Amino acid sequence: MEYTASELMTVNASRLLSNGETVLVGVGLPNLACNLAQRTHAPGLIMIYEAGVVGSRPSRLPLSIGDPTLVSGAALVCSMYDLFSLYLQRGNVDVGFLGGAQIDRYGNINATVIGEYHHPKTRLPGSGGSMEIAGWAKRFYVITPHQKRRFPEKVDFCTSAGFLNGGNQRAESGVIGKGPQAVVTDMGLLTPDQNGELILSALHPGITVEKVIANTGWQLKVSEHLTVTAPPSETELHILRELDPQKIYL
Amino acid sequence: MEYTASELMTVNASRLLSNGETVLVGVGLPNLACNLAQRTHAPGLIMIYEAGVVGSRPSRLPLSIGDPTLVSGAALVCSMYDLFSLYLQRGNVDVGFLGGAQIDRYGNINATVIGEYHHPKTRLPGSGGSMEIAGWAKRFYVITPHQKRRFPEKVDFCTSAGFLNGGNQRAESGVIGKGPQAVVTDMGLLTPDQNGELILSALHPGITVEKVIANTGWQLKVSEHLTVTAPPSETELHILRELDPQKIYL
Amino acid sequence: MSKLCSLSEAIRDHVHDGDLIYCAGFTHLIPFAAGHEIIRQQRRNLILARATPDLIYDQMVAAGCARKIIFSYMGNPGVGSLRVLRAELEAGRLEWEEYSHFGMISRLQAGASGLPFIPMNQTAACDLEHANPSYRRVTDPYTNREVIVLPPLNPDVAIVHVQRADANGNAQIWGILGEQKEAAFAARRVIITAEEIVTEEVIRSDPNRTIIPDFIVTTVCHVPYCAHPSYTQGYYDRDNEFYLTWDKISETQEGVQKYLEEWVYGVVDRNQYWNKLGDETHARLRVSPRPSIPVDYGDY
Amino acid sequence: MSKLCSLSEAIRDHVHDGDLIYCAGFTHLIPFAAGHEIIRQQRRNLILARATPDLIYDQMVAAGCARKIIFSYMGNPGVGSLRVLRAELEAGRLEWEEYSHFGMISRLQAGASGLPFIPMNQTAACDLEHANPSYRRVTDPYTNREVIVLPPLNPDVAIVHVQRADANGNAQIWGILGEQKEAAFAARRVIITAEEIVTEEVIRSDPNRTIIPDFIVTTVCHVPYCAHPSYTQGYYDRDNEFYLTWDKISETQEGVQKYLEEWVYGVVDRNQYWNKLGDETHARLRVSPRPSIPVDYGDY
Repeated sequence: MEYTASELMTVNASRLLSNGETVLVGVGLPNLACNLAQRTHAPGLIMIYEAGVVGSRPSRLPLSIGDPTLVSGAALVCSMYDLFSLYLQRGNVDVGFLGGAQIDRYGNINATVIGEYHHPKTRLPGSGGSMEIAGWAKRFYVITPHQKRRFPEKVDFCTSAGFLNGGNQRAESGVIGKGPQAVVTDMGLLTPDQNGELILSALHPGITVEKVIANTGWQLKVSEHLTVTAPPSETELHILRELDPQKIYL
Repeated sequence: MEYTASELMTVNASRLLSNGETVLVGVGLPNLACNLAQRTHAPGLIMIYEAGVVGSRPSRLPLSIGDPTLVSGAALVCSMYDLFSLYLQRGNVDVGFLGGAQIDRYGNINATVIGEYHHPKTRLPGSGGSMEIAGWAKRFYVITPHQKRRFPEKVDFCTSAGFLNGGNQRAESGVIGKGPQAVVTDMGLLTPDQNGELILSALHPGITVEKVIANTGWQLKVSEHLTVTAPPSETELHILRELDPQKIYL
Repeated sequence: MSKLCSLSEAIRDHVHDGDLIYCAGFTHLIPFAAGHEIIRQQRRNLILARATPDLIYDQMVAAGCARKIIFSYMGNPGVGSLRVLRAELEAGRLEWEEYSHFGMISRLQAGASGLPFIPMNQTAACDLEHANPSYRRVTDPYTNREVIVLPPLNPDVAIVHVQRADANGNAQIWGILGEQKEAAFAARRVIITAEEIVTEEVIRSDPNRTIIPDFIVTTVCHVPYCAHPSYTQGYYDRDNEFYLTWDKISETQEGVQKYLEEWVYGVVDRNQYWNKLGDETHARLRVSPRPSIPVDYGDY
Repeated sequence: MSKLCSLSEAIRDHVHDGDLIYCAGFTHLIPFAAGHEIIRQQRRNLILARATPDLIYDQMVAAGCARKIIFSYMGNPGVGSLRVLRAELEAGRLEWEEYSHFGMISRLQAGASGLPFIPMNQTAACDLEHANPSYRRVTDPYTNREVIVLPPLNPDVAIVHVQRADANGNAQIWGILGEQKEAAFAARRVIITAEEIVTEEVIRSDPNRTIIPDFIVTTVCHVPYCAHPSYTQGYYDRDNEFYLTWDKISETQEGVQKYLEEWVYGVVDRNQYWNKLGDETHARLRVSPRPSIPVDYGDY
């Protein structure tokens, strides 16, 4: 079955989630990935939205992460202050999903600005909850198309912390989350090595190592255990397309 | 009409409340005084209970300040953390009512211990919310029987701040509340002078200045404008007795 | 004591040039009718604070109401940029002050609680902290580790849309609560807009549902459909189509000004706006009922 | 995944000698049945934390379960002293740690939020601050004024009684909320006792009513009348008569031990306890209905 780059990324992201986990769901593809996981291998996935919704079971694809379908039939709704305090800061969130305009060698994310902060070349939306999600979810994943400009050696602005400058820096900062455990792109998966540097650990079917390296802004290392991902199944694609019939994201 | 010392104090306390004010209601006689005021001259009195109940309209006298009758028909219920933060600390409470085992010359209250804190002679219940009520309600009142042991020169333990050692000490501490504005006893009313010292400003009918002085543990000053309180009216007594038919407090 | 008045009176009397205003609501219950009324009454030099400026502030900035914006996520959720705001910031024509969501909400929580500062744990991402001098650090006296602290945010006016309120201002919300409560308690003045004005008995039948007590409320306005193109849980749907359309409209200044002419200056109030949207839109946003199962408070 | 088990299993498996336990509930929803079960299972050296120790901790201390108490108001509300606790403190036989209500609740809030400390404004009353070294001060970096700070409280176990929960542990409370939510989030393990076990559909019909989500809950016990002589809003009244009676019972050690023999050791569980109370008490505590007016979430 044919599939788009967005579909490929979303399916691979959804496979990173396990049944029974709590996941802080971000807007866009992460939203799709979590909803796909709940409808396939992780029916007991507990979806949490930063707006203050816990245990959501949306009956339609929400455009925003504050949609009314997230609330009707959910397990719990609380204030945003409670959501960030009692859930995220307290360590009750297993997984976070983030996007971003730039991801660098050490998994740091920029969602704020291209150019200088006070004189922006391109002004992006900014952190939202991603600064806290990156810091405090037990682990997080990034979904983003693989383009050289999106993968610079170093981000212009660190909105959300990956492994900072590598080594023990993140652990020493005292944040409770273990940081980015995978970056899912339309070419493959990058995962951190022991030093917190993102390396190529899996290719999607038909993609070459050379192509990935050419689209990465630093000298990308390749894992000794490089694997190839399974293509999206028919079931996955079918459900995914039902979730986004108007192809807003896919 | 005959009345008891408790009835006398409660009626006089209730008269200190104005319509439309928010009052943080304490257990016991304050509870009676506020309920009496709401049923007489202050129907728009907004009764707040530290348990987290706002705009209560109890249909019976609550024994405790966490009674279910406070909730049924109330305007709002919130967590205790919200009650103390958003209402009391934020300055949304006009009046507080406190009791206490000891009240001293400068209106400081002891509800914690007689004797040394770590080796108590008599261990009392402790602060509850009274430390915060005394600090943060815009003004507060004290209700207590007039006995020498209850009115020492200085409290053994300052559970709730009055004017500390007098002068500007309280104002300089930066607390938002203006402190005790009257102490209602079964002999009369004490109110603070400019220095924050409690002086005798009103006698109940039939009580002499000498008797009050003899029952006060410091050299009690007498106001130049000493007045005599009006005796409890039949209506006040009637309502009060309906509120506490088993005479638990009265 | 009833505090009912029209929305135009409320804005006239309680929103002044130069005010710091907080139109509350995270995606849900955004008081668009109030934003449009502020535009019509031509308020100037406002400081506009919201976690998510959303279309409401994009429109108010386009109309020239603001000199500064305070925010934590300046996007059209699920769609892309807020094009007006983005252009103003990139051109250096609008002051801004920026937080993460938790930073923004924490500032309101401090303001609502009367605290001089509020702590949050470090996130290891320090660039925003360096860019915004409101971020400070304090050493935890128990562990000697540093935490991030932020100062209170106390708006001059909070505008809070709710499902139902009584005439005195006791207000109930269900669905996404966002920062509605914190904004109301933090503000000096509170304007409540409500889908429905109900009797006190309705409110008092379920006191745990009440978010805002009457005595902190300045004025109450009955404004059905106040939140469109945002939504009111149980009353009407989010107009996702319009959120996508705005992305096109706001591609040009002309598009934006034409929109304001037709849908803001061109109508007198929300009632006219809603009628102008027409039956097809009404039908598209209609929602069928899904009631809560009642609870028993007991007749004590 | 259902977490249902009996209360005796829950106490056996999740309350250990030496634990710091927090039986939550401010006047309302005090989990007496759990306290009695802990007494029957003869737990020792517990640290008992509650804002108001109430009769439940008076009884547990009398039964020899505790080595220390953490509290903010050690009275029989509206009646007088907690005589057992008072005697133990005066005799120096029980360790204690004391706060004001806001101090106590703030410690739970910090524990629930993962914060290393939490600020509160000064109250000008400093004696408790001097008596309890957990109180510290921090200088506000914005105004240079000092605030009071307190460290988090993270109980080993929180026991939280609720009106209704589903088998997974999603729990709903109405009426006085006290510190139930904060205690649950602060604790390492959470035991829910519920008047009613309901289907997930009941809970999910009103998500704003849910206080505690299933995934922080360790175990769920169906325990009707768990709170007597405290109460459950809408289910049964507070037994004020018993609160007055306890004042007499606890005048002597013999009285207390006789009570424990008859009403704690002498019954196997709450069901037997409730039946033993008899028809007259049941009738006295019965309450007639006063339902909330439902709200509409909309079928999106």
